[in-house]
Amino acid sequence: MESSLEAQVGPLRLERPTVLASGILGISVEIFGRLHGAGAGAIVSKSISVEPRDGYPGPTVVPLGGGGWINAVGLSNPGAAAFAGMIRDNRTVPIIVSLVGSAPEEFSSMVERFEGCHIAGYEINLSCPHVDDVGLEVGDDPELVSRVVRATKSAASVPVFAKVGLGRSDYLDTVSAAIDAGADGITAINTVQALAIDIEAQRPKLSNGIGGLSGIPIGTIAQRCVAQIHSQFDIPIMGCGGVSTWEDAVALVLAGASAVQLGSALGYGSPDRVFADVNDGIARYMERKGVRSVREMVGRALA
Amino acid sequence: MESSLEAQVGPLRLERPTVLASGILGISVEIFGRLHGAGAGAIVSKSISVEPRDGYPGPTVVPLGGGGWINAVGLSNPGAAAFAGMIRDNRTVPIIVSLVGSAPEEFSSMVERFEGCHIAGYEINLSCPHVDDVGLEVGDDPELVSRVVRATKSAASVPVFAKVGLGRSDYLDTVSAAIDAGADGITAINTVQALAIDIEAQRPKLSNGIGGLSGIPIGTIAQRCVAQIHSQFDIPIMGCGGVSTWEDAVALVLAGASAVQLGSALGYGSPDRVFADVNDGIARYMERKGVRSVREMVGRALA
Amino acid sequence: MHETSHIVQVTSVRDETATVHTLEFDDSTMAAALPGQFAMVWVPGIGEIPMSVMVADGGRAAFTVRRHGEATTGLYNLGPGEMMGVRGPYGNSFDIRAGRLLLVGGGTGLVPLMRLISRAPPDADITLVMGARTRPEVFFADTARALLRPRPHCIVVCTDDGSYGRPGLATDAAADELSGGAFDAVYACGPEIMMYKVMRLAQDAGVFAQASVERIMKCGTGICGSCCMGRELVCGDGTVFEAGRLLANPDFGVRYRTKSGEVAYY
Amino acid sequence: MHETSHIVQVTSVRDETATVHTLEFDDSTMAAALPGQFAMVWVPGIGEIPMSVMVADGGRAAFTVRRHGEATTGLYNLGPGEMMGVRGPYGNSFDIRAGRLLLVGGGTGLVPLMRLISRAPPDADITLVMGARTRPEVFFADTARALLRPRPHCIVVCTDDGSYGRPGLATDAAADELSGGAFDAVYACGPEIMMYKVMRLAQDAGVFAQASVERIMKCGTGICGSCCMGRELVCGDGTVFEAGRLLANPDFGVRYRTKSGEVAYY
Ligand SMILES: Cc1cc2nc3c(=O)[nH]c(=O)nc-3n(C[C@H](O)[C@H](O)[C@H](O)COP(=O)(O)OP(=O)(O)OC[C@H]3O[C@@H](n4cnc5c(N)ncnc54)[C@H](O)[C@@H]3O)c2cc1C
Ligand SMILES: Cc1cc2nc3c(=O)[nH]c(=O)nc-3n(C[C@H](O)[C@H](O)[C@H](O)COP(=O)(O)OP(=O)(O)OC[C@H]3O[C@@H](n4cnc5c(N)ncnc54)[C@H](O)[C@@H]3O)c2cc1C
Ligand SMILES: Cc1cc2nc3c(=O)[nH]c(=O)nc-3n(C[C@H](O)[C@H](O)[C@H](O)COP(=O)(O)O)c2cc1C
Ligand SMILES: Cc1cc2nc3c(=O)[nH]c(=O)nc-3n(C[C@H](O)[C@H](O)[C@H](O)COP(=O)(O)O)c2cc1C
Ligand code: FES
Ligand code: FES
Repeated sequence: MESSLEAQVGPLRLERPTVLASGILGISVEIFGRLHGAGAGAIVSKSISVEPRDGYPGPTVVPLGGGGWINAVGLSNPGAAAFAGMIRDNRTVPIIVSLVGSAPEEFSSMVERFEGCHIAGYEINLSCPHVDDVGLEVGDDPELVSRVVRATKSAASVPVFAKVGLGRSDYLDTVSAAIDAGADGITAINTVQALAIDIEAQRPKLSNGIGGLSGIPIGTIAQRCVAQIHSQFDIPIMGCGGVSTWEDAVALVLAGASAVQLGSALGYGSPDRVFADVNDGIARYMERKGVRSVREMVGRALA
Repeated sequence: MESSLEAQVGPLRLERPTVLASGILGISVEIFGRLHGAGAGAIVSKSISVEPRDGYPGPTVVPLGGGGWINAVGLSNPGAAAFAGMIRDNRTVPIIVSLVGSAPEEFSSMVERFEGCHIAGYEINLSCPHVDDVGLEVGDDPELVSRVVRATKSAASVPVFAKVGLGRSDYLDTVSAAIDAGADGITAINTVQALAIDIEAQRPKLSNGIGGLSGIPIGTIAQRCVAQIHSQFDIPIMGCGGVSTWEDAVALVLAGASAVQLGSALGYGSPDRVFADVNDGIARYMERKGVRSVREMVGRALA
Repeated sequence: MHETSHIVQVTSVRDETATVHTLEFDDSTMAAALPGQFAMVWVPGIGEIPMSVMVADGGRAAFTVRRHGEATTGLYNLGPGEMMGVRGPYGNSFDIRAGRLLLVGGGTGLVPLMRLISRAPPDADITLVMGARTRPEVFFADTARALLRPRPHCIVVCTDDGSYGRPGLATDAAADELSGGAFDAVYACGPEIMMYKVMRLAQDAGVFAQASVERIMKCGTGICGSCCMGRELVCGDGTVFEAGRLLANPDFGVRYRTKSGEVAYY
Repeated sequence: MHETSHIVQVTSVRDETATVHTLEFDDSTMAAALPGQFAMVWVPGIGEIPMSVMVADGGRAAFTVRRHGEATTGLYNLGPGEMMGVRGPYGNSFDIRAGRLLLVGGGTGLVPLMRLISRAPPDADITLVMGARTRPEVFFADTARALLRPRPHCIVVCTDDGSYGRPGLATDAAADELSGGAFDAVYACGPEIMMYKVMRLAQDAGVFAQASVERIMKCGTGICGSCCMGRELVCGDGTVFEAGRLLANPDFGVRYRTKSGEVAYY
């Protein structure tokens, strides 16, 4: 029996089910090429805004031990114009451009910037837990979500994913608004709002104070959200959060994800091995369980 | 310089700042006595409902590795009448009775049951993430929260704490409603909704499917919530979530907690050592930092 | 810090009686369990229950389960190749002395005693009292004989109805043994009333004694409190306790907690 | 899995120049850093920046910092007893060869070279070229002399303005050394243009060579991407790279990323 690692996330076909999460090594097309060559089925870029952003002063990304990370980078990114220039020559890597902003027009104007770039899709970051006025603020307002998704969809000629996270309001309302507005898929979840205090310095470890928790600690929270979305909506999901091994990836698929994003996992091992190791593990598991396609496994643990 | 471990949580005075969290070893008054003798400043009981509840079939509590736990015990408890009988003779242990229910009258009727028991306070569980119709369902409805807190307060002659967690609606609205209704303090946080899938069995590890994540993984989420409540409201807080060492306890205090609850930590070490170890660590830290009272440290990392 | 459960496959199933199965499986963690330690055993889709770890040959592990309610029946029904989840081993273990040992077990309470025999010092002289209600309910007699063969030993099988071996209760046989000879230690596992009596007998005879106690166990790891017996947490402080500590416990042999935590009496 | 930062206390501060301080502290993790490895250093309330780990006596560690912008000034201003957070050490390290070694450093780029000297095999013959713009900016001359004393060595200090030592650029001195003798390895750390030239010189001379590269480093641990240089992640694949790999990199010596990730040119 031949099993295939191909994954289908709604309109998006991926040769392999593992995808680089947004904000992780996410601004250099050379790195994208390297990771794609090393097994990533697609690459989600750092979230791009209309204008460049320097982000916050350090510390912005701090490991917490136990495979956890906290970050508040302040959405540093080169801006849509510069980033479009950087990826213009790409022909081989399936790049999903992550977009962030606070008004629908920003999204449509950014999509226009990427006109002519060879990209595989967009991911709308509705859920960055530590930057005022963008991210979660948007995700917390279903009406705005709806307008942002609609603006992006109407400008874009490639699939559009909406990325959700645990915010102040019910993230399932955000999912619902995004679907109604035409999103082709949902990415779940972003980091979880957290605060790590250094007891010797008696202040937060991040310059921004509050940041987003990622990595192993949020794995079962991500499984929960993916399962909830999968059972309540008919929409393809890219699962994200706490995947560090192939077992975690399989668990997210069994919970309802059609593909799996890896973020903090890149900090645990060699960028040249992480995707391949997870892919190989998934393939061996499928072989052992007699599963022929990733699709067959999606949501199977909820049956 | 003498530093004191005494903690003041609003009207509640504790000899030591560490408190046993609800649902942990929480039904036997003999065990309460043992833990109090071993250093716990107070004991929160298992959440008690009007009628006894058997809870869910197993698995109900599963360790996840990395100091994380997932549970959905289904609020098993002997019911208010039986529990009141069990603690009636207690004179020495400061017991905080945790109450759970879905209607304001249930709370007032339970408080009447405990009339005549020597108890230190009540904690209203507004945030159990895995039992339908009680817990989070209540916490998600600020209007109901308000009525439940009011009913408890008007029946009770001891301090009333409201325990919140991350639910579908903004937990800060729950906090606000509880405070307006007269709560003497807030306990934050309960477990975080999660799902752990076993990839070999291809089903959730808990019989209930979704459960609550506790232990080390949620520590920085708890620090965040405590800090948010502390900076937005003028209300004493019992911090809870992910405390496994004295460092974690100090971090929660620096984030704004006046006392700290320990739950899953009881699973890491001997019940006879956990509280003493954390208390000793806090005392040594205070000595080293020249702090004379726990109160001085509350919220200091946010200054 | 406890690790999460892992899945093992049943490799073989042995009939012990019409209602008792021994399920063997390969698992190094469980194979290393000490006598008295238990596992939390998950039958996916059915339930999770505590089970003593049974002896098995060559680095394998086993459970011996009596079909009873939903979860034990689910476990009993597992066939070779089927999956179960295990976590642990949890709890303390018997303090195995040298010299003359008296082991008193009933039903599946014999499981930890079998493991105890397999770990006892080679020159320990073991008397094993096995209790059952009727002849068809007797099991482990062959297993015990095989385990005890290399050492000085004596096996006393009792049936309540006298249909096999010595007629009467295991506690009567234990009393006789204790009055008949000087033992260095007594170990008991089985119904709590039986253990209570054996602990009293041993205490009266001034002999070191331990028993392994059963309670509702939801977590196995000292956090849920379902297993409390007086001030003791059976899963963590026990399951094995010394006679003195047991007899001083207001609950032992008297009452236990139901699944809701209500108190019930034996 | 990376551990979180921990706080250390500055034990002593040494003036190197009017703008350069060496801060010593006790920390076994940092004391064990390999030459070329760096730490992420947090000045609470001010910022966090990458710093090479400097040598220090007797199991201690140190950083040598040039006061520049906000974060380095904050670090520079720390006095004895004050706290800083450190995490790491991160990155790879120099592959220290035996034989005749040429070390070329400028400014605080000398820091990893000092550590390299302290770890070089005892019989390695080390030529150290130290570059500075003017005489008052020369530092580590004494430190280098003390570290090199026990072994065959040669120190060449150059100043751009000729106010001390050999007049001219460190790269000129390096070119002379390379043409004058057969080296077994060349190591460089300092401004990127300087390193670029040294790598070319070494490659032309057919000598094994490595340089330690600096970029914006926000995480130090291979997740944020701020340190990318072509296909390389400087924090994890480097900071130390071999000449061939560096000269094949389209960015090395040419361009870098700003804090936003935009491309800027040297
Ligand atoms: C330390 C220990 C070791 C044991 N070793 C063995 C053994 O080797 N062989 C054997 O056959 N039996 C053993 N038992 C007893 C066995 O665990 C119970 O017979 C079994 O839990 C009953 O489950 P049931 O579904 O068959 O019965 P029911 O009484 O119908 O129980 C229904 C449900 O209640 C819950 N429940 C009942 N009892 C328990 C319990 N003790 N702990 C947690 N949940 C419970 C479960 O969800 C169960 O499915 C042991 C018990 C303990 C505490
Ligand atoms: C591997 C490595 C080792 C280094 N070793 C040393 C050393 O031993 N001694 C020494 O003096 N200098 C060293 N540096 C350079 C030092 O890190 C920078 O000079 C310093 O980051 C500049 O910060 P600033 O605030 O002083 O300057 P500015 O240029 O004013 O920077 C302002 C802010 O930008 C951010 N920033 C600037 N540069 C960086 C950077 N490279 N990485 C992350 N954030 C940055 C910080 O938030 C900083 O506060 C090293 C750099 C690297 C990459
Ligand atoms: C340093 C860092 C930067 C991130 N930046 C972004 C971002 O720009 N946009 C976004 O949607 N998510 C961002 N994320 C969130 C990740 O894409 C991902 O949702 C999250 O880290 C959970 O996945 P993980 O546990 O695999 O890391 C960032 C995460 C980290 C750790
Ligand atoms: C097994 C278990 C049972 C729990 N039962 C209750 C409960 O009945 N009522 C309640 O308010 N919280 C309950 N909790 C939540 C804890 O009180 C606490 O809020 C949570 O575990 C986080 O703290 P920790 O990380 O220290 O465990 C339970 C937690 C666990 C692990
Ligand atoms: S079984 Fe949970 S505390 Fe003992
Ligand atoms: S510094 Fe973050 S990836 Fe290198």
